Amino acid sequence: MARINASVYTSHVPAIGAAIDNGRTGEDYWKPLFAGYDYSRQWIAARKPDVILLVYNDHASAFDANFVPTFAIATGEEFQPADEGWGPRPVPPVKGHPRLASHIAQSVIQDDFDLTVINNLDVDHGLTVPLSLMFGQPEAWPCPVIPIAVNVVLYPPPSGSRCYALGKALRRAVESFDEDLNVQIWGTGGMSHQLQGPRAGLINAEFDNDFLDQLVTDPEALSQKPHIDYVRLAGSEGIELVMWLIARGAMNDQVEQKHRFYHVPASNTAVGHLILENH
Amino acid sequence: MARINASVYTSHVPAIGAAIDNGRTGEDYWKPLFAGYDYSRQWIAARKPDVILLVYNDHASAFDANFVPTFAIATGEEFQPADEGWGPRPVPPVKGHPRLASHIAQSVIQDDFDLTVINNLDVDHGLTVPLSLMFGQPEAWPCPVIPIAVNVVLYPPPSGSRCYALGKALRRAVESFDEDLNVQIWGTGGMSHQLQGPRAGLINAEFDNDFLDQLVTDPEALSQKPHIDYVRLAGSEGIELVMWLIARGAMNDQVEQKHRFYHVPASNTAVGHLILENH
Amino acid sequence: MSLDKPYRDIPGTTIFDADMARRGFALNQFSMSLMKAANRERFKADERAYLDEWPMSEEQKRAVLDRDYNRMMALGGNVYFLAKIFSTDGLSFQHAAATMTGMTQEAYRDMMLAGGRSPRGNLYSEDSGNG
Amino acid sequence: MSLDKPYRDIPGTTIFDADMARRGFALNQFSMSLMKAANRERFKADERAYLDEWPMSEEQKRAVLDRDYNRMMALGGNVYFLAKIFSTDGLSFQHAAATMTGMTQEAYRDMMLAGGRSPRGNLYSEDSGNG
Ligand SMILES: [Fe+3]
Ligand SMILES: [Fe+3]
Repeated sequence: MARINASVYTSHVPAIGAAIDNGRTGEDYWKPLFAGYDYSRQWIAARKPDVILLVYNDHASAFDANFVPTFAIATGEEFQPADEGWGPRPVPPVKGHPRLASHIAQSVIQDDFDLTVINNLDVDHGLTVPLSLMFGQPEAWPCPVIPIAVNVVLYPPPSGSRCYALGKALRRAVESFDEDLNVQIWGTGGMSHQLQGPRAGLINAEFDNDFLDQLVTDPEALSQKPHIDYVRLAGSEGIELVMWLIARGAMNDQVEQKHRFYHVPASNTAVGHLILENH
Repeated sequence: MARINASVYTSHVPAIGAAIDNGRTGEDYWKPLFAGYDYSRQWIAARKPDVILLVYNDHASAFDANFVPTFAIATGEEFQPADEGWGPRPVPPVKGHPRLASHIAQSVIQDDFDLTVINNLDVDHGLTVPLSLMFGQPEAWPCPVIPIAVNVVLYPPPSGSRCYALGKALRRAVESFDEDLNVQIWGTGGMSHQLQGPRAGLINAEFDNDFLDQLVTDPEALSQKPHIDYVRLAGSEGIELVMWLIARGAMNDQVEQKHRFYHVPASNTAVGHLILENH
Repeated sequence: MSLDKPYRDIPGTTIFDADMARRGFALNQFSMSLMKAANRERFKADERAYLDEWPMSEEQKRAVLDRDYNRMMALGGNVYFLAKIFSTDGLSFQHAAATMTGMTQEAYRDMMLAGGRSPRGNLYSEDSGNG
Repeated sequence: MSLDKPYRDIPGTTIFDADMARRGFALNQFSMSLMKAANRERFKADERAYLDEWPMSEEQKRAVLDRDYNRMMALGGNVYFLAKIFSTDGLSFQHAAATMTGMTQEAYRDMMLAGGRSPRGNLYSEDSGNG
C-alpha cells in the first residue's frame, strides 16, 4: 500500500527561481536564503520519495480569468514549465503519475470533495520553484509529481478547515492505492507578503512564526483561522498559506519536525520552510 | 431578499430540441411528449421567474477531456448556444445574472463547496432544451439564467448526498442576496437511459417512477441512493438524475406538486417532468 | 486495497471512469476536434492521415476507421465525445446506439417505441443475455 | 442581508473578490493575452489600438496607458494578471510593487531588506498611515 511518510512546506517566490536559473545563488542577497535549504537537499537525497503530491497555486499562467477551479488535480503524463511572460524556466519537464492521480481523483470525489480533473497542465513557478529548492538543478526531476492546484487568487479561496479536510481525504486516497509507494506531500506558497496597493511589502514575522509553530503542534486549531486574519495580518497574498494546511492534514496529528527555516526577504516575500515526518 | 419559490425538473434530450427547431412537434411520435408540457408553459407564464438557476451537464461541448469540473457556476453576461457538431441550435442567447451569480459563487465556496467559477460558457442542449420545453420559441428568453454545470460524464459524479447538500447551500446563498428576486431552480437530465454498449436502450419505468415519488416526498432518503444503483438500474446515463437532487435540496422539505409527467420514449430516453412549489 | 469498481458486473456497459479517461484521452480529444468544420473536412478527405496526427494507439485508430463504437469505448472513448464522429458521418444518436447493440436501426427503434430494453435480465452480468 | 466583506477595512489593499473579477474580466484577459510574444509586439507597436480590441472601459484603458496599477486594481485588475503588463515593460515584481506604494524602488528595496513593511499601524483603516 502507498503511504505518506513526510511533508515539505516552502514559499515559492518567483525571484528564487530566477536566482537559481541565472546562477546568482552565491550573491550576498541570496546566500542566507539558499543556506536554509542545505539540510533539505541532503534530507531528500536520503529519503527519496517515489511520488510527490505537490500542492500549489497557479498565478494566472495556466488558468485565465475565465476558469477558476477551487481544487484541481492533474492526471497527465507530463507537465511543461509555463511561459510566465519571459519564456519558460529552464528546468526539466515534470513527469506525472497518471495511475495514482486518477485513483486519487476518483477516491477524493467520492469523499465529497468537488475536484476539477485536469489532464494537461503547464506548471508555473508555484510548482517548479519548490522542486528547484529541494532538488537543485538535475537533468531530470528524480520522481513523478502530481500537481494539486488550489485557487488562492480569486477571493474566496477554500477555507482553512476545508483545506485541512482535503489533506485527510488525500491521505485516505493514497492509502487505498494498491502499490507500495513512498509518497511525500508538499504545501507551498506564503509566507506573509502583499504584492499590491499602497500596503505592498507588508511582512509580519510574528504571524509567520506563530503559524509555523501551530502548524507543527496544533494544526486542527490553526485550520480554524478565518481568511480575514490571513489577508489582514499576513498580506493579501499571505492567504497562500492555507495550502500548507492541505499537506499538514495528510500527516499524523503528531509529527517529527526535521527542519525549520525562516528568512526575510526574498523580493517582496517572507520565506518559511518546514520538513515534517510521520513515525 | 431573494427567494427560491419553485423548481422544475425535466429531461433534456437533444432530439427534443431538434423536434422543436425543425417544427416537428405535431408529429405522432412527438405529440404526446409535448402535450406533457402544456400545463408547464401556462404555469410559468403565470409565475414568471426573475432568475433561473439552471442545473445541467455539459456533454463534451464546452468542456473537453482536459478539464472536468465537478461543479461549475457561470458568472458571465451572456452565454451562446454551443455548436454540438451540426451548428448551434437556433435559439436566443442566454443572458446571465452576473451579480447574483458572483454572490452565489462567493457564498457557496465559503460554505465549503469547491466550485469552479467560469465567466464565458457556451451552453449545450442540456441547458437550452429545458428552456425550449418551458418557454417555447420566444425572440428572447424571458429572464436571466445562471448555469450550474455538474460533471456526470466522467465517473464518479458528485454523490447524491453531496448534490442535495449543494442545493441547500445554493438556497442559503440566494436568501443572503440583498435584492428582491423571485428565483426558480431547475434540475435537468435523466430519466433512465443508456446511450452506449450492447445494453443501449435500457428503460426502467419502475425505477423512474419510484424516483419521481421519492423526490417529492422523501428527498433526504433518495439522496442516499448510491451511484451504482443509478448506473445499474437506470442506465449508464441515468446517473444524470443526481442533478435533480441539487434543485430539490434548494426547496422546502414539504413541497406542493403542481405537475408530473412521464413518457417513453424520446429517442433513447425516458422523459420525466415535475413542477414543485414552496409555500 | 484498491478502489472498488462495483460497476464492473453491469452487463453490456462500460463506465467511463478516471482510468478509462486516461486511456482514452487522445481518442476523445481527437473526437472533440471534429466539432470544427475545417477539421471535419480534413478528416473526411483522409481519415487515416488525420488520425495519424493524434497520439492514439493503432488499436484506437483502427476502431475509429471501422466505426466500431463498442471497441472505441473499450479503449477509453466516451459516447459524448464519440458522438462527434457519428455526427460527422451524418448519423443520429439512435443510429449509433443501434449499431452498438448489434440490432438494425429499425428493430432498435421498435424496441424503444415499445418501452425500451427491459431491465429484466439486464442488471447483473450473471443474468445478462436473458433480457 | 448581503455577504459580509470584512476585508474592506484593510488599508491600502484591494481584495480580488467575485465582484471585482466581474468588473475586471476584460482587463485581466487583455493582460493574459500579453503572455504571447506576438501580442506583446502588437501592444508595444500601438498600445491604444491593441487596447481598443478589448471590451474594456475607457477608464481601464487609461489606467493601463498610464501604468497606474492602483487604479487598475480599483477597476478589477488582479496583480497576477497585471504582472503580464509590467513584464512586457521589462520590469520586475519588486519594481511594480514599489510604484504602487509611491516609494522609489530603492527606498522600497531598503524597506524590504530591513524586514519589510511593519504590521504596526497597517492592519485597520482607522490606524493606517501611521505605519
Ligand atoms: Fe504564489
Ligand atoms: Fe444529458
